[in-house]
Amino acid sequence: MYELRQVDKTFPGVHALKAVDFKVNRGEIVGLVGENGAGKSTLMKVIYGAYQPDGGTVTIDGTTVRFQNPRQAMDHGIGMVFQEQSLITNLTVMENIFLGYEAQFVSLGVINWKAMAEAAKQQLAKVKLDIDPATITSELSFAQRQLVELAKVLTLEERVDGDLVILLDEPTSVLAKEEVELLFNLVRELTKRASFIFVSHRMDEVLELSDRIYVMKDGEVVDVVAHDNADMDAIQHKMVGRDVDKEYYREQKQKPYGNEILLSFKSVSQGRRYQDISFDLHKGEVLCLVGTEGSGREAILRTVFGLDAPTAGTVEIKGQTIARFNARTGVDLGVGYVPRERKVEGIVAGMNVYENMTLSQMQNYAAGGVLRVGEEKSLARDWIKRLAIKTPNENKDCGGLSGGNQQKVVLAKWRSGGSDIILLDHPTRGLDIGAKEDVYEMVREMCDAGAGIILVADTLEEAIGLSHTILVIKDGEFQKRFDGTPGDKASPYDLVHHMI
Amino acid sequence: MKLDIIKPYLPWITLLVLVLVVGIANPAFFDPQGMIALVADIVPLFIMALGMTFAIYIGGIDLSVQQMANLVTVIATVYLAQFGIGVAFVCVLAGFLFGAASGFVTTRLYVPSFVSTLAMGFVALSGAKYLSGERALSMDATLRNESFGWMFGNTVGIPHELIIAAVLLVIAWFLQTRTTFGRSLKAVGSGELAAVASGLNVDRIKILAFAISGTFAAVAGLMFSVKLSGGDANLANGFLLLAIVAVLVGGTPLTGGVGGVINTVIGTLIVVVIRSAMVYLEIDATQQQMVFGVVLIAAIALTIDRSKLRGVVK
Amino acid sequence: MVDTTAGIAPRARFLTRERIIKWAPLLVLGVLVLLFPFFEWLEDVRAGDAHTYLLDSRFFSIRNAARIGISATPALMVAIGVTFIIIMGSIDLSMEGTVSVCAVIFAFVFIAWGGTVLSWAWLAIPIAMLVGAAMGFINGLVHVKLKIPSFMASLAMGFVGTGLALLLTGGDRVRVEDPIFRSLLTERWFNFPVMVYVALVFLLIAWFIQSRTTLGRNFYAVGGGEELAHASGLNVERVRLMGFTLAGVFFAVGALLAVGRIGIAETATGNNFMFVSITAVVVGGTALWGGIGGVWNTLVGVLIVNVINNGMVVIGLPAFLQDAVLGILVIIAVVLSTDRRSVSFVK
Amino acid sequence: MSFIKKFIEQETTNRRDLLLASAYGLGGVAAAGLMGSGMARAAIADPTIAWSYRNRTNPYWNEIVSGGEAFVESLGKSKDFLTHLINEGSSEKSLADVKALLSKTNGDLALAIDTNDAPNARPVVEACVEAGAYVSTLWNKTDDLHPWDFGDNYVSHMSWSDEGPAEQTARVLLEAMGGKGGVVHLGGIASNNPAIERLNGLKNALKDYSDVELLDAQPADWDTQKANQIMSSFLTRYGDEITGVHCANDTIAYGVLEALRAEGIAGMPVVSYDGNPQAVELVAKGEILATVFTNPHWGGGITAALAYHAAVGHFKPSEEPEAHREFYGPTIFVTPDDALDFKAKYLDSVPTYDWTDFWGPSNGQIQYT
Repeated sequence: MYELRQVDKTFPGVHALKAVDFKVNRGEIVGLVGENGAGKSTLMKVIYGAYQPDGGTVTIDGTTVRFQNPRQAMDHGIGMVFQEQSLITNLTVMENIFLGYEAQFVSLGVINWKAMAEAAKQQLAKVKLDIDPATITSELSFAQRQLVELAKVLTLEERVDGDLVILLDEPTSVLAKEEVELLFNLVRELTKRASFIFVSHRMDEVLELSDRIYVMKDGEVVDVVAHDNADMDAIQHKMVGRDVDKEYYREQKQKPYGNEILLSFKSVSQGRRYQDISFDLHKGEVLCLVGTEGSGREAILRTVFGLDAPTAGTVEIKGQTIARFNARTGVDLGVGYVPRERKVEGIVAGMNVYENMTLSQMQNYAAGGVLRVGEEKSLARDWIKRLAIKTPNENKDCGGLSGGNQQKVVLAKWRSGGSDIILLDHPTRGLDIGAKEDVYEMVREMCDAGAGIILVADTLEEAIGLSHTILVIKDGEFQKRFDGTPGDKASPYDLVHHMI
Repeated sequence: MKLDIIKPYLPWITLLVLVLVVGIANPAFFDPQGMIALVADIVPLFIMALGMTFAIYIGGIDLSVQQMANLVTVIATVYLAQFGIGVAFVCVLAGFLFGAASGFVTTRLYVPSFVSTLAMGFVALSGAKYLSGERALSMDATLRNESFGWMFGNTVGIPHELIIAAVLLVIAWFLQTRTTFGRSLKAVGSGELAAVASGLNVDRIKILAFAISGTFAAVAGLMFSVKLSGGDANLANGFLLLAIVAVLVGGTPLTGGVGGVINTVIGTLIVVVIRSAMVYLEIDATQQQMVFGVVLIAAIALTIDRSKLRGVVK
Repeated sequence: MVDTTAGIAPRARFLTRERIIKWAPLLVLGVLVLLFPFFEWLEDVRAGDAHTYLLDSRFFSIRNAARIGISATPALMVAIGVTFIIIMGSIDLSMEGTVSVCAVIFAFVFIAWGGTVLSWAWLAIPIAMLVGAAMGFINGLVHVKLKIPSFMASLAMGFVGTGLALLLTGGDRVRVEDPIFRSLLTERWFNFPVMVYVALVFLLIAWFIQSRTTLGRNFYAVGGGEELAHASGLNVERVRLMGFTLAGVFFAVGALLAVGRIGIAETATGNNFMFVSITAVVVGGTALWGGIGGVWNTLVGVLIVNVINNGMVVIGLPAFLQDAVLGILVIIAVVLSTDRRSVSFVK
Repeated sequence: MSFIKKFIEQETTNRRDLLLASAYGLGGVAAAGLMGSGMARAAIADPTIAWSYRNRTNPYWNEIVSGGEAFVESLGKSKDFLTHLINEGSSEKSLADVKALLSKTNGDLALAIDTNDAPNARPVVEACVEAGAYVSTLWNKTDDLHPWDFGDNYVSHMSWSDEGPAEQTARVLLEAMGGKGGVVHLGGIASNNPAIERLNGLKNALKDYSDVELLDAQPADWDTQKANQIMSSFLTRYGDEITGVHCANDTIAYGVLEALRAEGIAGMPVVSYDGNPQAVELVAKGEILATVFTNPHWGGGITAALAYHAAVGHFKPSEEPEAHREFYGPTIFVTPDDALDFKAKYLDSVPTYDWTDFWGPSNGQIQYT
């Protein structure tokens, strides 16, 4: 029904899509996987009309089409459900749903809000979401927003006569497990009306949902696997070009941690975000905070880094009680923060590699405020080598690096500055398998070097695999502590039980 | 690809083209003495633009510079007799403190710099009016020459104004490119959140950027006051928009993190060339402002590097 | 301030933090309106005169309200125009030029075609609005098509506008004496001159555009997330162009009222509108980064600025202090109406 | 003595010597040696004639310009021959434009200028003297700056003593008020000299009218719209106490009249200054009781004429008495009685002036207090 033949797309310096053949049948759910930079997002943009291909043809039911912009694609029944935060938060839910298509509710230039609310209710019913369509979007939870996003795309049902193709780009990244199930059930139901293209880094979900899976690597489709023949290892092998071994989380490298306490939380509370949290972080320990979104895990990280002062309790870093909470104090005491929003908080796009690496420790490379750029550069060259950062040189703009390499720059920033309390907030989010492995490797190395790590992991498996200690937090309150040694660790089931 | 190579030089090319156009139309423009004099005259404006660059470089703007300069012309004139050359210190300190206050209002009270600096400018204006008794004041010629006569001499044909400008430029350039402070400014301008997450004291950096802007505005006001040998609450009027234009035409966009003081040099030169072109090309008096606007649009269209504006053009 | 979503039932809790911040500009206005009479009271009591607070206030009177209304209306129109632009997250600094051009062309056409509203000269009014629209459209084209940030594009277009007005008049002023046109100022209904009602009508039109038309809502969409709006199939360039055009029309209305107020059209008609209107918009609680606020905010903002200006003279504040007091009050008003929790940083 | 101080002193002396040298016409040699271009000379064959003024949005400056153009035409040239420099209220631009023009013309320049702000006069004059051009100034200069200190090149300065005429209009106003009640004054930009003098004029007149109170005086910055707003605020503050309005110029008066009209107040005595055509019409109608005509057309023409004739060597300024170097311009008092006559004589058909009668209509040497 929807087909791409020999589609090519080139950007200055990059051949992003190389003669890609891609096909979606009626009512089918097609998975699309590949490492970062494999060409998935370019392919998606071609499909929903944001990019125009340089070569090849796009056909719908045998007719050749060419979209100049997303709107033309929508008119042909192709819609896109974006990753989180792609709704406009200052608009109401119904305005978001019908953005760009308000005309149907307009008579004599006037918008009929009642009619729009009515229609929006119907759309929300499709995704089983019972909220007031006049709610301002910023008041919704992430999961609700994801559903609104889907409801918005489903307006194509009414608008377009023919078949629908709906792209789902990482739709589960912000969802809790049960929300994911809900979404999947919905998608399966909707295949009566639409075909789906499902893009995700979570291989298990792709395997679970998809009828067929396209595997991309280096701008090419390297394999198409049917659901029944799908095998995770085989697909990952195709994607990465090698096996992902059983030592994924480097458990064999996990060593017992020492006795020396780096950080100590004593009955710390911070407003309504979390209450009465106590723990010790030792040298060489990986301590993982587990909980749902908004359970307070990130807030604890922010307190450790000094961004938010606690309202009660004491925080000690290396035996020193913290009186003044600001990022500078934290950094000076050896705390390093690897934020989740890598592109916004992790690196400074527009600054080059060495400038980013020394950003937190410029005083070490300056005399009287004057920078010693030569030393900075040699430091950067050293760490580029140590972490195998893929960049032509240390003068390259960090914004132009791939996600994995950006993450390495962030880690190098803290490690090279001698930070030994490293806060990792979703350090592997959005990274491909190869880059994830590199991060895991670094976690182990840092532990060996005597650093302590507080981790908020992307998945439960990751949390379990990496950590010595797991603290489960729910609604800002401590629930349960798990200690694990390699071979004897908690199961995801154990954790979920306490999380929800 | 080829365009990418010349992109960084577009402001220079624009300047060159403008100079050639004016010069070919009227070769008298190429007289080196005339050119030096032309450039020397714009020095106070340049210094103000230089300071403004810091505010724009972090993604803000400083609309108080003109009133700051007004205030300083009054301070310099009123206190010259009392402090002699020491009045320079008073002026610079006033500029620094006022700028810091603008920065404080912006960062700590969350008032956008467009409004906070405008409002602080009004405060400075009131100060100037109060201090001057709403009169135009003039400096005692002898005192002026004793304390500040050196500002406007000549050494081997080079006006001292240019030397002062060059020194300040080198200082600003050094601050921007070679110091931890300059690096911090760049980080704040390009990615404020990342700067916070790297443990930088972003508020202090921003306050300092506005303080520098105020300081340079004060220096500009002082020079202008000495040049005109007097001061009043309106003396520096007309500086503000030109200073903004100079910074932006040079290729430092309002989004921050891109460009810098060297761009401001080019921008100021572009402005001075366009302006003197009115005289050299004998543009009719009633058409001058319109021509200025149109040429400005063309110059900006040429000089801004859109790939560095990151994201949408607002 | 304004119910941007039109027709939605208020939520259960009344005094939420957000709500207080939302209404802060009105609160500031209220405080100012009560503050200036206090100074009058103080002055009289000190002089030993009898003075009942508010009742004996000259500031707090219908006649003064009409005066504030007269001084506020042209600025209100200009500020409403720029409000749309600021909601989109852009800025428009071309108003001084556009106002001058519209005023001058209006006066020329008006006088050439009869000089009274009762002749074909009335066509000068729609023509002036068309000129405003055209100026705004060109401004938008320069911004959108040449991809020049609106700050720069509109600043330069402002120079062009003022220059054009100068070219047209050669520096002369044109008097518009028609008593019917001037009845904007001279005719009063319920104590207020007609121009105040005209402004009110345009305010309602602006509110209608903002809350009931696709274009108005699209301004909020662009301001809330331009890239997302584009990906949703919105023609963002078109919305921007329309926005600048619409702003131009409101600048033209401002120009007409400014001419109606003093009966003179000249290059200087547009002077001082830039900083006053943008300050008013921000003081009213519309955020410079876009997406928040609206025309009612702007009404309150314009009133705040005009009340301050009027009040300072009425209580006899020394002239040299007036600028500083205005500046400080503006800062206070903006501080009060900013939700510090919702903004991570401000530049 | 420190090195720096010595250096500074040397430089200042050099600079003074240079100025002095060129001022006495000797500088040509010295300056040529230093600057590499031919400077001050006894006469310039065909100088560029330029007028530098604030803006074209004010009728006053348009009148000035028309005078300048009339003078140029009297030389048998097209009026386009006059070069215009507009400073837009910026002293910085004023000075920069003059220097650009000096450089362009290589000093072959006869410049008439209002320097926008008094302090700006000195650098402008110094630049002209240095380049050998001839300059005549109007209105703004500081009291310590005198043409005779610069030899021939600083030809003349013309100004108006506004205190007397302003006092005269004030007396008309106070009489119309019946010698009692309250008066408000709306002034120009506070630091401008004319603004100060015109307010002083009012204050002088008030000394003889003890029953009249000066209720308030606020600067309206020569701006119609600002005057309009201030006047309506005055009406709120003082209400019926205001029985007369003294305006610093005509543009302010327009704003005041409209503010009064908005309130339906008719017959309030108002006086103004400058004698613009529109104001004169209002005087004829009795809406303004008096204004003072400073004949900007003549002022604009004669200032350019002085600079030009000195430049071409028709007269040698340094041989003229001081009263011919610094003098007051003419003032003509306009009241409703003579407004129509005045209008016919000066405005409806602009008189043809003899542009070589430099000092005929002038009003005596400028006095400093």
